[in-house]
Amino acid sequence: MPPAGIWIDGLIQSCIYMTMAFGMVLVFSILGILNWTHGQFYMLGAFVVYYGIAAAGMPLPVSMLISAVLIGGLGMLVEKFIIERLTGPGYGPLYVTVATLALIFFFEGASGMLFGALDKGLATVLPGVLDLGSFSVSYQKIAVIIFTLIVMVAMYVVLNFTKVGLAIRAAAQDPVAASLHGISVGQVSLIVMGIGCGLAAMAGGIMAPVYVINPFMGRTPMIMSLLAIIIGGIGSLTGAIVGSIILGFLNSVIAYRLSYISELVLFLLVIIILLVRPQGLFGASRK
Amino acid sequence: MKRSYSVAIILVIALILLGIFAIASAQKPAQAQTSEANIVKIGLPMPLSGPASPWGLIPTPFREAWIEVFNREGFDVAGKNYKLKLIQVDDQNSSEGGAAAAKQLIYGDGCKFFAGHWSWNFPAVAAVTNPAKVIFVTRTGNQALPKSWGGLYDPKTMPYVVFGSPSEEIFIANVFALVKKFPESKQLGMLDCTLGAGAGWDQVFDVLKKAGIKYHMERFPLGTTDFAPYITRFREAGCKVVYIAGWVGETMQFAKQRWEMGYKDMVVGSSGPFVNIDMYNTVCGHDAAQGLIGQYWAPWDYKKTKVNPKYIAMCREALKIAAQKTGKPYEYTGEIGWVPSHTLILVQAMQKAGTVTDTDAIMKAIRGGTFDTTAGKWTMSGAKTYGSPVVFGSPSALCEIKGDKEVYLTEDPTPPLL
Amino acid sequence: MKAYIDYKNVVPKTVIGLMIFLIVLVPVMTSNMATLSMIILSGVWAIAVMGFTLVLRTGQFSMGQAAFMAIGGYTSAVLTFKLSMPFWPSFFLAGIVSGVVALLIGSVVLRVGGTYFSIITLALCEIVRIVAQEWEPVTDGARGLMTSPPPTIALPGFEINFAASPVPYYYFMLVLVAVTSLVFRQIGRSRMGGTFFGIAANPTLAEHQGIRLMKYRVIAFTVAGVFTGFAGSFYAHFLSVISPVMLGLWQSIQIMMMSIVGGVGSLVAGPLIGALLLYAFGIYVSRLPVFNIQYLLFGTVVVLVVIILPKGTGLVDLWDRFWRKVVWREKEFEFEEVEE
Amino acid sequence: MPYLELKNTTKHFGKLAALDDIDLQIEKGETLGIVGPNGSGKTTLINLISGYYRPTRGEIFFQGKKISGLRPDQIAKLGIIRTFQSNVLYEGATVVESMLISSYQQYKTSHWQSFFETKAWKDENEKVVGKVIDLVKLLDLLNDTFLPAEGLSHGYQRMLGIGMAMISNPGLLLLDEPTTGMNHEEAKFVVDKIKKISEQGVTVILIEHNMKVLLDVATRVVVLSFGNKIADGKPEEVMNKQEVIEAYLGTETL
Repeated sequence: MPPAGIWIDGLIQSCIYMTMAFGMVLVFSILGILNWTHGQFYMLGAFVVYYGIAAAGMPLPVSMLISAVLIGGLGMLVEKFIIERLTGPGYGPLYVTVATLALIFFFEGASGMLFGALDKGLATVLPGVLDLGSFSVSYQKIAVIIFTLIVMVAMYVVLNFTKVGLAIRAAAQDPVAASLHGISVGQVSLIVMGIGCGLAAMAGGIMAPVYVINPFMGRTPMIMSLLAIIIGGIGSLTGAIVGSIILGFLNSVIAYRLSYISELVLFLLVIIILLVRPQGLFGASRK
Repeated sequence: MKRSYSVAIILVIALILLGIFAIASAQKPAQAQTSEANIVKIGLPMPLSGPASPWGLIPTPFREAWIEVFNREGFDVAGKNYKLKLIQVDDQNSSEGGAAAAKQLIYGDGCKFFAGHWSWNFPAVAAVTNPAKVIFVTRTGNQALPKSWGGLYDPKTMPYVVFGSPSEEIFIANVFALVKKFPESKQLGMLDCTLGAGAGWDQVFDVLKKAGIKYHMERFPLGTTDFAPYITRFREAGCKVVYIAGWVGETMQFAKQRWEMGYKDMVVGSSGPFVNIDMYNTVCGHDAAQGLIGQYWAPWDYKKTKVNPKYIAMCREALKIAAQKTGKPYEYTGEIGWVPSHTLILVQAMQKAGTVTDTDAIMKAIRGGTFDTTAGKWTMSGAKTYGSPVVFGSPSALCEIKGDKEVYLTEDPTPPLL
Repeated sequence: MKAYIDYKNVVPKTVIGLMIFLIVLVPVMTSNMATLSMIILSGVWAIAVMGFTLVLRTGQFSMGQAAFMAIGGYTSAVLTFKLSMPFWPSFFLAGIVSGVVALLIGSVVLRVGGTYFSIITLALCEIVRIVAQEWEPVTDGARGLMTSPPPTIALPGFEINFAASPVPYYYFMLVLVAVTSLVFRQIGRSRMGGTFFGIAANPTLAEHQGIRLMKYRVIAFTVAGVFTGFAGSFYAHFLSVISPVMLGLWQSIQIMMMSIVGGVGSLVAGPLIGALLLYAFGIYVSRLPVFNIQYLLFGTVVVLVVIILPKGTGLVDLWDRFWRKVVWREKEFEFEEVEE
Repeated sequence: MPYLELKNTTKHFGKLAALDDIDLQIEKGETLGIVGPNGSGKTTLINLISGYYRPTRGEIFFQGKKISGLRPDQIAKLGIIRTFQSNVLYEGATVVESMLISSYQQYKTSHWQSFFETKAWKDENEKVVGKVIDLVKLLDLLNDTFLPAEGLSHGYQRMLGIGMAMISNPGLLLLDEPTTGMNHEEAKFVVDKIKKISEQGVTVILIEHNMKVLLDVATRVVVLSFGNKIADGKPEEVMNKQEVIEAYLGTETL
């Protein structure tokens, strides 16, 4: 039985990937595409927060909101000018995939040029640790957990009790019927892309104090949240949440037990899941 | 399909092609200068893009400043004064990119000397330089070790490879220094990325076994950000000291997280010079960064190694220039044991050989020759061990972070191989 | 009564012929090994891209094609380096092994289509990398394997020495590309190509007309695997080293990008153009002293090409577009959509 | 031995029984019409025969060979070809290409021969193309031969669907509402074609709403209602049956 510290770590891991995975699934369920650039929005969000705090001296929540707005807008631009053009009839999923993959290079290169090569950090934000006897947890990580809870609740409310949310869910279930009921699917996907990227940016913001900030920090979270949504089932929001919880705990427990083999185990697990039950644990099977 | 559309398409493609040719012509001047007789070009395939790009970017101001300072006098060979020219090319931190970069440098720019590489592409680059008889001064470590040690370096097929920085030996020396410094630690913890596995580590393990030192090795997959499981494993193995191989970001996160997990007494060292103390403090937090141990390359603090005061002055001068150029305080000394000392080896060998073109003669001068560099005065040796007489020595000093300064810790000058 | 010549057909063909002639003569024109090896490597990538495009023909896109290059490369590297087998048999074994792996994987994995397939192949690509990294006794782990160039072929008159210069490699590559192009072109023209098209266009309909989906998907995947394996073996021997990091996820992504940029409409020309242009572009930007601008430019170009070119057509489409619009000034053929 | 035989075939979707213990024999050369109100399981029947679904219970025999449980492509290889209720086409292929793709399974020459473009393959290809042209003529698609299939009008797309089924000369042709969304002339036109087809000795199973059409073509009519066969026989007498009228009045009250 791993020590409590590992389980806490697993919980934090799950929270880290949950917000990102949620955003990805949201985008997937409306636009029907995997946004491979998601990790880079996470990275950009972290940078915005960094400069918000280090340069402009704003408090963390404020700069997180700002980064959510900015990066959400950026995501909308990407949707408007790139994704929308590549999801018309006759386009396979390949075009969007390649375009978003190319955007990875674009954003990483751009931020590499803008922000320089030195790693950045925000250790001064929420310093200190909460001592729990056998182990201790930093306030930054506790903040991550709280943030994730807030986001999840907020998303639940938005999706269930607001007009936008209802429109989103309608469009997700049946675009045609939704458009017949006067919901512009185009607008909805724009909004959803904004929300998804905003979530990614906020995740990056809340993670900025915890980890190192550099232009390439987006890759691992991207892959991890991708694996998470596959475990949970592509296109299912509950799936995203459960998937990232499973992944988070698996990740730290396996790493604790088997060290670096964890990587291999995760990929194998994903392949098996996709072969046995492609729609994942919670996904509705789309034949 | 409207007509304007296709016009737009043709326009864009025209633009792309134009861009390509513009960039192609951008390198023309470099080629034009090959005609200039009194310039010795030194190639440097470095990661300028991608996750490894900091290794190319951070030292660059110092590199250029050093060359600038060096060129104020230049160097005389056979009564003719020469200047150095450093050409960096992006090697994309990959074997393919490294080979491509090396070929451009050799056949495009006409470099006859390489002052090193930083990436995982030693074999690919060496495979390009040797047939072309280009002298490739680099470091030992991971792949760059003799076949007899399980490495990929074969003195017979790679006669033009010179190991100007014995990173492997420095690493081992530092490990022993740590063990000496912290005798209370029962076990030495060591951490590296899965990419790092190979001959280098096998050597370290052998030496440690011979010396009867207990160690515990952990490896993390590339891109790991959360080290809690590994820290816990080290803790349970009873490691007081953890020595991390060269990964800056990972080292900082490891230090930060071990601090947050309450293992404040765990000493963390990293086999690499500190990039920028300020960075360590902002990333790890001031307290967690204290006592971090890293390599130390500032020659003015050496107590055992004698470094030519002229070079010390030049290094300080270069640091100043770099600071002026970047407009920020520039304190990265890690480069001092790298391009400067490599260029000095090459230059002095040229002077000995009395030629700047005949690489065979220059290699003859390098083998067994003694060279006075920014890393001290050393004799190329190691014939017994490497099967190749072209390994250099090093001060292999350590420092630790105190406040926002790096302070001299230990130093045990390493002759070529222990 | 004068003989009728179809200029619109003949002229472009002659131009292409001239181009091929020039390509064959490149080593004579330039002695710059940097340029040569750039063309050589882009040729190698072109083969992998053709494989990808063939799989794409059946409506699946694999995000792990580089894994087959790795398998091929490692096969021939292990055979020559560890078992000290001669080069040529190991080269062919490389293709076969990678083909067999493709067959086994494909017959299991191709059951799940679409995005799932892509992600599975992505994961497989990573797994191949990890296995190469951890299987110390065979692959020598992360340090990689040194490979030796093909043996010198002594012919009456002159000898082909791979170790001395890249020119032999260049012609070796040309032959490899030519063979691959021929095979793929024939597949595209044959009734199998048509069947692939049908499967991609409408699986349900195809299946109800007696086309067994799995069979053809696996065939495409396997053929792609074989030739990608050859490419991988060539790659490993040309760079004289193969290590786990060399052929991973990012290389697969590069293959996808080349395929799209070149154009998936054609099995041969598209991949060739895409690979050559993108690779050359990558090499040229690597000269820029600005940090990370390489990534920026690469991404920009790919996105621009994907967005601005009409759907399904890559740069290759510009070829006949150029002749039709610029040279012959034809009118674009249009048919009016019927509204339901 | 009947040409096609369904032995108490049943298909359940969850609780709902789409088809309930259907017994049906079809003789060679018949044109069987299947009628019934919406949701009576007509299309389910075709999906079962063509192997799109597997029966929950019961078996299906084709020329005495059990076909229930085979894959669609295996069944198609046996000569049972279906069309779809909606216009299902090969996106991006022209009319003639679509036909060729559909015909590829019927070639005698091997893939290798077509790969090396041998004489045998060329000859056979010639033949097939000839056949395609005849069919295109028959279905009056001649002047759209080289248009993309999506570009055709609804009626012509249906014709193309039938053509793609016909090109792989089936023994049994399953037509799923070939005249939906057509005005009277178009429907008439399609019916003539179907007549022509059945004159060539092809057994046809035809799902139809439109009674007039059925009376016109069908040699025999089966009426389904809520998954049960309520009538079977000559068109005229079936039409006068009490249950049938009820079934229809029940649903299609005007």
